[in-house]
Amino acid sequence: MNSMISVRGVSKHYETARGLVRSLENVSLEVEQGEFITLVGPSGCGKSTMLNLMAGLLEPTSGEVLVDGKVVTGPGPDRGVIFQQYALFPWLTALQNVEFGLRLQHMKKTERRELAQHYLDLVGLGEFAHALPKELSGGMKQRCAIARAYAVQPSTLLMDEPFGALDALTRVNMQENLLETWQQERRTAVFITHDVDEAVFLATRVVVMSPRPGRISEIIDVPLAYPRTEEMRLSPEFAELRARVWRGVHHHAEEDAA
Amino acid sequence: MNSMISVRGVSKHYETARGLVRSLENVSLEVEQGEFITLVGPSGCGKSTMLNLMAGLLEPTSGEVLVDGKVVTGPGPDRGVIFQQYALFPWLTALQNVEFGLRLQHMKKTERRELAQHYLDLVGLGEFAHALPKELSGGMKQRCAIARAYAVQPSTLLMDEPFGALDALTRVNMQENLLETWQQERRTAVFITHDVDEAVFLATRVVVMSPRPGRISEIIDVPLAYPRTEEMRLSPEFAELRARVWRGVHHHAEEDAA
Amino acid sequence: GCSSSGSTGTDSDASEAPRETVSLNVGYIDTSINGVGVIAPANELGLWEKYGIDVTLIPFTNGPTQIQAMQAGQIDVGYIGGGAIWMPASGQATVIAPSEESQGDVVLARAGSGVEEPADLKGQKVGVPEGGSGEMILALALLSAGLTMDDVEKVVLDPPSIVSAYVGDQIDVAAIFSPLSAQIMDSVPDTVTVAQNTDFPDTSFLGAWVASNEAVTDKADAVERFLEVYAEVNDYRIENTDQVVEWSSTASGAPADQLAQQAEVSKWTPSDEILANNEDGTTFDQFESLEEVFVETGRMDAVNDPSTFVNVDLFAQAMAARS
Amino acid sequence: MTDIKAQMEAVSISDGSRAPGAARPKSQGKRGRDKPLTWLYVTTLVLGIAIWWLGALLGNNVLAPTPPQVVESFIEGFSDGSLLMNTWASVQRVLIGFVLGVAVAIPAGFLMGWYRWARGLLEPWVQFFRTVPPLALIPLVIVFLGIGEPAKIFVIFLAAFLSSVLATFQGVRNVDVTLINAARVLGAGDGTIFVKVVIPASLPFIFVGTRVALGAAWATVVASELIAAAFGLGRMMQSASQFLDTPRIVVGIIMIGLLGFVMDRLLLLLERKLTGWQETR
Amino acid sequence: MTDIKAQMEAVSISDGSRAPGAARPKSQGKRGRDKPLTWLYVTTLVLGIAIWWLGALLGNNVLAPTPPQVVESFIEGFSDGSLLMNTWASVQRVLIGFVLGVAVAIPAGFLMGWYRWARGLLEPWVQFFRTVPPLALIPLVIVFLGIGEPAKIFVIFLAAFLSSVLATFQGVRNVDVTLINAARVLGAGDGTIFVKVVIPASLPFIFVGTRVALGAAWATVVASELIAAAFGLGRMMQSASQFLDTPRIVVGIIMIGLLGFVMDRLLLLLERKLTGWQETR
Ligand SMILES: Nc1ncnc2c1ncn2[C@@H]1O[C@H](COP(=O)(O)OP(=O)(O)OP(=O)(O)O)[C@@H](O)[C@H]1O
Ligand SMILES: Nc1ncnc2c1ncn2[C@@H]1O[C@H](COP(=O)(O)OP(=O)(O)OP(=O)(O)O)[C@@H](O)[C@H]1O
Ligand SMILES: [Mg+2]
Ligand SMILES: [Mg+2]
Repeated sequence: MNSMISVRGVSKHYETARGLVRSLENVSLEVEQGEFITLVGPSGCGKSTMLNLMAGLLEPTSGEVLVDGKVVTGPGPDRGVIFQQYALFPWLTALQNVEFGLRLQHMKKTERRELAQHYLDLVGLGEFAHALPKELSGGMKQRCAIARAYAVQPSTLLMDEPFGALDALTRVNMQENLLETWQQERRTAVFITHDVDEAVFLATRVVVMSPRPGRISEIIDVPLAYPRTEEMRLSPEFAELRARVWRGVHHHAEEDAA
Repeated sequence: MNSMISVRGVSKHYETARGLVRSLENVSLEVEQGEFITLVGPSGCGKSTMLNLMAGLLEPTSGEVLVDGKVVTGPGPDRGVIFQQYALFPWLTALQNVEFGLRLQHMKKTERRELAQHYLDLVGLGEFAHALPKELSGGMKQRCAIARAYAVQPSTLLMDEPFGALDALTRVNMQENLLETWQQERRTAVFITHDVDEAVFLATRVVVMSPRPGRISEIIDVPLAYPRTEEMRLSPEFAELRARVWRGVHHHAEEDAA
Repeated sequence: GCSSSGSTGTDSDASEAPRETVSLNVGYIDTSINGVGVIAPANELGLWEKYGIDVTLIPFTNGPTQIQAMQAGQIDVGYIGGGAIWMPASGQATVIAPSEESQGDVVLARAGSGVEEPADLKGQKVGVPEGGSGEMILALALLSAGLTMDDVEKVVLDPPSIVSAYVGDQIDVAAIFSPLSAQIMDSVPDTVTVAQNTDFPDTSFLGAWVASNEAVTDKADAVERFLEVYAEVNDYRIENTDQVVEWSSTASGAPADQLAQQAEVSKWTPSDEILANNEDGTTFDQFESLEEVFVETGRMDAVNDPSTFVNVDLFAQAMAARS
Repeated sequence: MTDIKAQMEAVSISDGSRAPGAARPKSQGKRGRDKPLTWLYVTTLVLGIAIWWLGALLGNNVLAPTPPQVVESFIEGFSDGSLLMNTWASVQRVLIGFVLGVAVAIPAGFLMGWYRWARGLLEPWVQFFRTVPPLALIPLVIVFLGIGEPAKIFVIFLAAFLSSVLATFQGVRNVDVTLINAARVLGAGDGTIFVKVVIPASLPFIFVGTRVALGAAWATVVASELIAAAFGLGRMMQSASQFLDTPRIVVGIIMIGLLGFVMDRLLLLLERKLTGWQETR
Repeated sequence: MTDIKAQMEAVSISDGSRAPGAARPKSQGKRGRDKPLTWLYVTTLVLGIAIWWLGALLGNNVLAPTPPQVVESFIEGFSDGSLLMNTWASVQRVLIGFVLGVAVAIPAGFLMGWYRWARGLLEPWVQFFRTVPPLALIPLVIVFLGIGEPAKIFVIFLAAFLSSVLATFQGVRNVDVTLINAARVLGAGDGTIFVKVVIPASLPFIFVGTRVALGAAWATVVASELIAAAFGLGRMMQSASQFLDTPRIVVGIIMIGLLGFVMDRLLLLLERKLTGWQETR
């Protein structure tokens, strides 16, 4: 089949003063074009590491990562990334932050501005277009980062806990937004979350990771149809999937704690 | 009664290039000694602002904040704070970060080290005692910040989304930990969260805030007994409270979106 | 080689013998009456035009920098004090005319220091600027008492710093020149003069106008014309010293009283006499005696024949052209 | 504790940034907070002059001029126009040398911070020449550049360049890697990252460099004007020192100090305008 | 793109910090990555000397010494012991002046960055004297400090102090306010915040200041040794320039440049040790 992202026998080790840290150990994963993968796992199990490898921001210690059939050698605008730490440019306003990527696509000023404003509105920051990052609350910064990644309309979206700092309602809205555009434009998405509900609601497949060394411990197919609705969340099928994912994460975490 | 924290008619405005931002408008709240307050509300409604005012890190534009009967003029070790952005000292290891506050209490080295290691173990970072912040994952940083705040054993704990970056199981463990020490030592706690479940599970009272300008829209008493158990989460009473809090946040958020 | 004087400039205003205008870069010390004191009158009297020189005037603060500038081809002619004569004497430039005979170099000592004559200098801490006439007067004083430089503790300082150090009670003895010596006298009035130029009649501290070796060969005509100007100014300044001081002060911003003081201790020889001295070998002798002092101070290894670095022909031509 | 708070307010205002505590109720708005600093400036000025005067009187010698003597020398310099002419000559040199120095240092610092080859090729020379006294270079400068204006400007240029290139270099090395990554995933190439990320992110360092360069440029003006300058403050001080005209030396020092101070304030204003986004004390 | 990556690796190794991409598979461990830089250093050195030689030959001027002349002068200086003596005298002065200057500048910069009163009282003078040429101060220094070693060291001290205080000051102003807040809520007072937060957080700036100060200290050695120095590299160069002995001037320049370079590398090592915690390129 048509693999958009192939992770092939990838390990990522860090040499630290305390010894070797095996962030990822011999991990393989195929993500197909148009798939929506969610990554779950206990804190520190290597989710961000995996995402950064796909983004081309890290180099594997061994193995290789392919995107669209080509070995990843660096980041590119084909893969949009939402960082766990927002990474907004502090000297630019919210609007300018969103425009940053558009400017690189040589979009005309009015068009660019309009599009950026559109995405800010989408994440509920329309009024704060001219605010600097330091004037935004935590959740607002996160939403600004989301708008920035969406705006460039990358064919693959790599998201590291993008909705972590959002309140429940905003979060649900953002989930629905995301699914909507993903469906329309058949993007590929890799999404890290700690929210099991969210993991199931969004994904075609949930990838469960376990720590030390970071490995994929389970891959759970989510056979629910799109568009996903709020009712689905209440379905027994959903509950069952949620429980499976929870156990997946839980199980290894318990082991870890032991 | 014995009010630990009194917020009296407090407003906090920011003058920005875009005009006046009313972060908080005439807010009053009494938190009693030994209470556990959770603060919920949509992103950007002024929760962090409120917490920082209590911590003495911000000065109100008008009104006043009293802690233990005295007007707050600055931060102090009586009020431990967990910041939304972790704020670890990047040049210190996890252990040294936790020791920082203990050192200021002139604790002896061995005792200090032992205590710090204890709190790191508590948050599951025992193995990473000698790692620098840059070597920690997002959730690990957050847990380190939690350990640092716990270690100084302040009489009041002010926490800004402390469990936001944690996976579900770790989160539940941390919640139980927190309640345990809080009960034992009858501390006062103010806790910001986006997780409605968490808000109800922890609190004696849930304070719901609404944005623009930031106000307290509702205060919901949680008449559940302590210690709270996992079974309680499944009780209809809990579900009812959760629904109330959700509606409280939801309602205003809907209005806001309109 | 420099581009020669062959520029097709406009005819000069000099009525009787219209000559082609030549260009010349002239350096001078603008804090010295012997430097700016030649340039300012030449400007005021319109002598550059008169003798057909398209002149570029470049002020310097000392002699050695001018020699450097000459070697870098930046100036053709310049003025150096007696203390720097070792540079042309070592072949780095050519003397084209003697300037003043300095009378202003002294060795001074604090009243209570016990130093009253050159013999007392032994073992003293002596402030002296390196490479100038201060060093030379000290050498002569020591020589006269049968001592050498090694018998004193040399404290090397910039000329102005000598005054600071002396007045600030850091040194008891200073070998220095006018007008800085006057500053010392003013501030510490009971200072004793241990030695001065007149104590050594056999050695004259001759300042000089020098030209770069290239200019002497390639721009001889221009250099010769500069000497015509110089010869005229030289006679003029002997007669009209006050006027020259005033012009110089205006031109350089240097205080008039200090320039006047310098003029007082500079003995100028009329141009005719210079010509005569040049011809009868007196000039050579004077420079040779100066070289001996340089050998004494370690500036030079041996005395060179003055005729190798003093060009008397150009001055003779200039005098001939004027008459 | 209170001092930190007060400080934070002051900074938040003067920086144009709004640190926490910016709107403390007891403070009386902008003017109320700036006043004390003005008073401190006046106090320190008066104190400084008093100490000088006292020192001069006690020292009781020609070398330590009193304020009235200096004022007199100032008036003299103004009335005959020489002071302005000298000042103008030096200001021109310093400005050209400084601007060129900084203009070359910023890209050079970037190249060194960014590309291995640039670092390998340039760094040794920068480090080497940074420590070489300008005074010692003058003979060589005369040999290669002559005695005209270019030679003088070159000396100032070199001082400005060498003292600011290091700060820029360091600034580039200190840029937060996540910001660079953020730009890269948005499709930015090296050039764009330079201009749009590295420059703004390292502005605080660049400004330290620029301000140090300005100081270095002025501090080198005397050395540069040893190269056959007809006019200039350094030249003026040189000749004054030949005659031990200490009041005029002090006039020169004051002029240079004041001009440097004013230019530094202008840089500071620019910095505040450009780095107002910072979330700092 | 590739260049950035390569750069990041190099930095991550040489910094002791582990930037993303540190463990790129194709690189052959530490030695493999450092080699090219060494080669670049050699290349640039050879290139520099070649340009100098060519320039000297083409210029065809007694004042532009060729490498062999300089080597000869070096040998001469070594064999009669004068070069080592002069070097040692200067190294002592520079070290003392530099260490004192930095030791005073760091607390002074902190005070200025932290307390309004300190800023009000000190800043104008610092800004003022930063621009004043050391050369112009020498007469005054002699009056007040005499002509002994203290006077020379003071001139160097001043240069080092004035060039590093600004960077420290700026560093203090740039400390992330959340870190200060974190310390304050843990009960830290001003003193602790100074030592435990502000100093480590502003180390990158402090090191820029320190390295600039080192450059300034060496660059001032010639000026300082105008004050009655019997020995010293500056002194040696001064007399050499009196004799127009340009090879010896170049020997002095090379010695100063090399010593400065070596001392700078030592500072850099220290910096890397102390700021390894940084998450930077
Ligand atoms: N630069 C580094 N140096 C050393 N170890 C590192 C480094 N970066 C990450 N690690 C280690 O790699 C492991 C995985 O980190 P990663 O950030 O991928 O975790 P994560 O799954 O994203 O966790 P979280 O949910 O807490 O964000 C952790 O144990 C961490 O300590
Ligand atoms: N320094 C500032 N300058 C201007 N406006 C600010 C500043 N800090 C906060 N605000 C504004 O104050 C409001 C409240 O911010 P606050 O950080 O308290 O929100 P919050 O409730 O904590 O949100 P979140 O859940 O997203 O963290 C926001 O609208 C924000 O834009
Ligand atoms: Mg992560
Ligand atoms: Mg918040």
